[in-house]
Amino acid sequence: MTADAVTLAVALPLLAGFLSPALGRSSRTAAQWLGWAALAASAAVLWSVWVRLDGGTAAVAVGGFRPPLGIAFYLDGMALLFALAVPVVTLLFWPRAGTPQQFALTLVLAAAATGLALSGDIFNLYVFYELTAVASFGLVAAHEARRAQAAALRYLLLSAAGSVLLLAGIAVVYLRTGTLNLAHLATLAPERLQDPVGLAAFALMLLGLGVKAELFPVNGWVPEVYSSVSGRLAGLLAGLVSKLAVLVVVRALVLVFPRPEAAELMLVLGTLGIVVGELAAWRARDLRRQFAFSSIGQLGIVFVAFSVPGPAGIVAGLAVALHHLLTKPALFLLAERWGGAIEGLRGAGRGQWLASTLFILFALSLVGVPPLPGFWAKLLTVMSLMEQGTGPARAGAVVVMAATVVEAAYLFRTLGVLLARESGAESPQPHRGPDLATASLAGLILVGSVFALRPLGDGLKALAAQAVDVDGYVRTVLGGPGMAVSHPASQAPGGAGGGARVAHVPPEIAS
Amino acid sequence: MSLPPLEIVLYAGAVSLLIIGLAGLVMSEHLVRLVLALGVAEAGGNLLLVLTGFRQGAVAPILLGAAPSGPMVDPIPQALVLTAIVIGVGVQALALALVLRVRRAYGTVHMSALRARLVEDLDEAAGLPPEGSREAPGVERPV
Amino acid sequence: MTLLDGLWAASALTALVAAAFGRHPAAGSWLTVLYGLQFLVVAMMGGLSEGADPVPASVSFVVLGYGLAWQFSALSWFFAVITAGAALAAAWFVSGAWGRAYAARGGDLRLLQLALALNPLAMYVLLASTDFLSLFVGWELVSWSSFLLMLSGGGVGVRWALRYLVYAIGGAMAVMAAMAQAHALTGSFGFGALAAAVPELSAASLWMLVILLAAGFGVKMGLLPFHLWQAGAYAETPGPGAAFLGAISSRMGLYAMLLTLFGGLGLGTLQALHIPFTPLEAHELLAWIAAFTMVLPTFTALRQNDARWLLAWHGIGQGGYMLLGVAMGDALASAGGMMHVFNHATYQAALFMAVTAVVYRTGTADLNRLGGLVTRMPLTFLVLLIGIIGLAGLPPMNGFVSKWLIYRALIDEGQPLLFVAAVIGTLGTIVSVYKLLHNIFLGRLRVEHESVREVPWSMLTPMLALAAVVFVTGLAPGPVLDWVAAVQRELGFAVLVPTLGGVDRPDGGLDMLWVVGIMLAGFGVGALIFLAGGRARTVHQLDNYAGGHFLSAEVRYHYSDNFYAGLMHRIGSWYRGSFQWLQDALVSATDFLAQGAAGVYRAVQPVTWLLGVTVLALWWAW
Amino acid sequence: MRNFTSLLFAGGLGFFLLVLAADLPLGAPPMLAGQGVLAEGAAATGAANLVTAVVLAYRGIDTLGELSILFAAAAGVGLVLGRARRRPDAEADPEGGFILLAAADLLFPLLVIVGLYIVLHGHLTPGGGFQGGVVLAAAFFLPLLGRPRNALDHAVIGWIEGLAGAVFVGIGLWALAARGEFLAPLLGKGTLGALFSAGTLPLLYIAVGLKVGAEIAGLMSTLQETEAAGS
Repeated sequence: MTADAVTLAVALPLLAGFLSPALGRSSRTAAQWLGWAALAASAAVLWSVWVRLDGGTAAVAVGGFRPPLGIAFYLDGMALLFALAVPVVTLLFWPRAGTPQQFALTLVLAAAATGLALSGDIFNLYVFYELTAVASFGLVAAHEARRAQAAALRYLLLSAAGSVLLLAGIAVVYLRTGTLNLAHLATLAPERLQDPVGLAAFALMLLGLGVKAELFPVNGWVPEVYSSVSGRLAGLLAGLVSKLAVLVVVRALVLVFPRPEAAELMLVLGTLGIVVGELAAWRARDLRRQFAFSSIGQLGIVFVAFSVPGPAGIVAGLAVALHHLLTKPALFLLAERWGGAIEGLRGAGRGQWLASTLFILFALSLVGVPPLPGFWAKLLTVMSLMEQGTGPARAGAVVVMAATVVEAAYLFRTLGVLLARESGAESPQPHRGPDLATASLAGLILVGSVFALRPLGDGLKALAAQAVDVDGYVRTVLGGPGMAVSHPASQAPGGAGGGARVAHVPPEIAS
Repeated sequence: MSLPPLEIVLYAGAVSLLIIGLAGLVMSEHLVRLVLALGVAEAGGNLLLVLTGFRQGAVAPILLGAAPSGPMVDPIPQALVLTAIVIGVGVQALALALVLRVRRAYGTVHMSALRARLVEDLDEAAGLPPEGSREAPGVERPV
Repeated sequence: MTLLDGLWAASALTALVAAAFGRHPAAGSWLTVLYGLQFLVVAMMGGLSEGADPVPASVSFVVLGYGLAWQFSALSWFFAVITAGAALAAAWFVSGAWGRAYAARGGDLRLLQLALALNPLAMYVLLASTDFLSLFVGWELVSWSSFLLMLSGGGVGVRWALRYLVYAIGGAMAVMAAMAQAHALTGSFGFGALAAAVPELSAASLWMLVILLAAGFGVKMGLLPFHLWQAGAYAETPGPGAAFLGAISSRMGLYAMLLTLFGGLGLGTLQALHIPFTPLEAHELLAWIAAFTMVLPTFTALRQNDARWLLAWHGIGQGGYMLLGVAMGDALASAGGMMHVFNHATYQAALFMAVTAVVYRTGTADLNRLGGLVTRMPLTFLVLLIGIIGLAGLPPMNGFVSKWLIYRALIDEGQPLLFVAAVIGTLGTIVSVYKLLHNIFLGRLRVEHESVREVPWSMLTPMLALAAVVFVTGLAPGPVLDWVAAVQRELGFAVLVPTLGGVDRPDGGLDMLWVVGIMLAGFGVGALIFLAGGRARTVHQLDNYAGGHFLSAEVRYHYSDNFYAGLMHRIGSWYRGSFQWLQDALVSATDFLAQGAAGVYRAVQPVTWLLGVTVLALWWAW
Repeated sequence: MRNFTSLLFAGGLGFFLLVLAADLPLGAPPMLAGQGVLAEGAAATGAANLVTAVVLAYRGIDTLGELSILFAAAAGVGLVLGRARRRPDAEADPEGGFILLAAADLLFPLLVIVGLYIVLHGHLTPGGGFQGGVVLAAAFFLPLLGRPRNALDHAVIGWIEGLAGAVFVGIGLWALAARGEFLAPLLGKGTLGALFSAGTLPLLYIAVGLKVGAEIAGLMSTLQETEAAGS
């Protein structure tokens, strides 16, 4: 199976999604199995490509049109890691009780998220971004309660406004450079985007993408949506979709806008997001909104970490993002179990020891208790910020640490209520089911990763070294070392040529 | 006094549409107006996008028999804008459907009222007394 | 497998047994044996205090390119032997009647046993730290295990435990900041690299490190103004847990300070670090913070009406003596400060156990509801008496030796103000521990306590053993001072060479053997006079006074009520709620900000934020 | 106050975007990728309409994404309004007048033919699957305006959109199997400008046309039915 097959990871869920509603009219079960099969196949394809690449990078010219004319998918460790996370997490958070339309939307969401991870073309990224947006509007609105529809409408308006800005940013970039391919942009950026106009374009794109990535202050939809929908959907949106939007921002930052000002903008907004998110979570009076605000804070930490230039920032950001990807969806599943006003949960955690233990485990890891992974992620973030040593970076580090105190205060206050000896008026009936199994799986992975810290750390470093290797990206996508592609027309052969070039970059393990 | 060059006029027009749309999104109360404002803003964005391929005195990028009679405009933004328009249509259709549904569920088409009702709904779903109330949590609110 | 591995294994085994069988009544004895095993392993490492090579752990990790390794040195061993002893005593206390009664009253005995077993384990990990990273890992483990111990009793304790948690995480974050800063400055987590880099560092970065480390570890020590969590958190922990925590837990802060500030940055650095516009240096700043920590909490203890709270407040104040001694830094003072760690652990554990024994029999620790128990619980009275003499720093108990060293050094160093502060602190201690003794054991026996009996031997044995240690190490402080000398050598302090009875110095030493001998002789004479003299006679109940306070018919009949009312009337207003305002201000500021944060999206529509921040970003892009 | 702030922000954004124009090469774009397409597009794809070459060949996966967005929007509308469809007792809109009915009948065949024409000539002239698809949708929707009581069969629409989408993906997969590249152009390129040219591009456009037509028609009829149901 060549690297070209990676397009299957996008195409198969789409195919299944297209057929799902029609098929679902006759057999809902068939539609469900079709979706599972497509996601499993997508995961298998990505896995086999990962194994084949073996730490190298590759570019796939979709349709065989050589970039920068055609659209290229870029495969490196970071892209494949997140792409692989998509079908796996989607399978875990599959809307079991849903209709065939919901299956279709979930599949489309998965395909689009995979595309976000892989694509190397800014307009193609925009299309996939919009596709995730529309699919998630539909999924949110599919929820029974009327509050879900109101939340979806407000989410849609905000997100669409952000998309207009994103589009304007893309237009500015295209006007300046005449290309949409990220690798080509990376070669042109030093001369064409190193000015206020480039910065403005980045700002527009950041805010546009920030809506999905829960960037402050364009995340007003987060508490409304997450507390309106089921824990599974909230987990999917908070865990997966937000990370992929962040990934796109990071790609743009590394390849196209490597100016310190751009990173600083991200740092400032991320820092404010931490402050607002964690403080609001402190005041939140119900579990769902507490987790929603906490998610805003966590994504703020992700942005702050990614704003540090160089591999250190990428390692820290990836660690925080992956940790959040693991814990927050599981917490939303637990919140689904208890739900409701925190004060009403007095003693609700007693007698549900597995769920309570998981809650404690996730809370400890979020707060950052060694040796749990959350501690290492936080340590990496703080260290990379301090290493950077600028004023805003230090302030960011201080805020990250102060937020930890606030987070510990509210998470354990909630735990104190859950495990209180005296029980509340009526303790909510726990519903058993696969939700707890999924959360347990996340807990097991979390604990298991404690024993694999060394390989994980080395792996992250390798990924980060690859991700910041702009030259490698350009070489892989456009071919030829340092080729100045100013007039691609003169050398582009017929569209039939090209195909995938697999450039085996030796895995760079930083010492 | 001569007119400014065409591309500047077009650019100004695109930006104006964008701004009018966004201002409408911020300032409007009526949900349908919000959707319309979104449409206007998207039109501005699309115009901006298609303008990126505009060349002075060039013709459409269609090869009709003979050799092209002059420089052609960039075909890529035209393709992009086609995509963007369709995306806009999809989003607006969904928005209108949501407006219809929300109007039926809440009986209001005003954004601020909707937001207040939504927050009440969220509190109620969580079993919380309304914000600022001194009541004990979980108590049934008088309707 | 090294002895350190053995210690960890024994401690982990204890925790596993506690987790598995903690609820079973018979498990208490087995656990006590296991704690004894831990103590034995620590004792086998005794060579560390005689200059033996450090004992490494055979496990080590490399995580994210940072090495994690552990080893025991003289410093670790000194704190570990205290930890192991305190844990053994506490476990012994739990093992018998007390544990059964605790479980019978609905307490979660398994949780308590588990928490009690995890605490020493975490401390052994912490004490084996070799660099900032392993220190931080151990530090967090200690914080969270003591959190668990505080929680284990439920009830009011949970609220205090949560408050402790917030303080502890705040402290840990300060440590993390210092650690990241040190790494940014030197490129490594090692203390050696930091010490080597000191000459090149600017005063500003040094100050930042000093303040972050002192504040971070000071939270655990209960230094002013971070002390507000400690009294409640320790006092509301179940009795033996409180004994263990009060004995050693907060001293981990001193250990970490010794390791980082005094061992890492170096005492010389602190002495050279000048505070602008003042005649003070950094170590004097620490000494003054320590002085305030001695005085204010001690006088707060005076106001307590709950025996456990009174002791817990004293624990904070005594921590001030330790830091004061170490911060002064000469041979006498640092030896006194470090020896006080040991001494405090012995008498504080004994005192908490004695109070817990009283609570076990009477059901209350309220000083206004007790009295006259000396006839009913004479051995407990003896333990408490020995304990408070130690706590007050009077001969012939060990507390006197360490405090004498500190006083002596303050005079030698020409610090009269600090000396006065130390004396005031001691005065407050004496006054308040008398209240403790008096209100529980002296005066009239209350009717409801007529049938109270002495506590069983399972509880008495550890108490009496600790009391014996308090006396013996007071009589012959030489061995403990030897251990301290090894620590001084390791950390680069001037070394105090002790004799068996104390210190021998040309300008006047201390020989406790003589002191105790003379005192006992004096007691003997006094006893002869007492026995030869008249009998006690009965007087009218108003023909009496206590605490400088004559009784009259108007005042309450039972005069242990509102003890020291007159004194408190005079001085109480000076320190009422000291630094409570700081905590309140922080909490309400956070609350206020949080209200704003929660309202961020309520004030305007989210789209407005989008538009506004876009404009700002574009403006900024220019 | 709120409006003032909003206007200020909007004005500020406009100001900055206009200032941006000074630094943008308006009217003379760099066209790095665009030149390439102009130079080789016709040869590589066989499409005379270079925009079509970009839409279906160079950026075929964009178009797939775009179709998916329409599909997702239609599915979303179906989910949102699905439960709120016409109540059996709801008053339907009255039937249209003579002019509307006659025009609908008259226009239906015309619209279908025009729509098909636009779809089929997408690779030659301006137009294509999207434009033609909308015209086709209008052809089917117009009679509904006249006769609100009739309804489109949503099952049929569902199958059409599902299968059309599957055909698009299927052609892409066929290319993957045959050429190793997803959505690569297949079949002979033919002569530039002929109806049967440009390989699989017209087939893709037919799929797009059907899918867009089905989706827009489905969307509009869902909205219309809901509106008919009243609130």
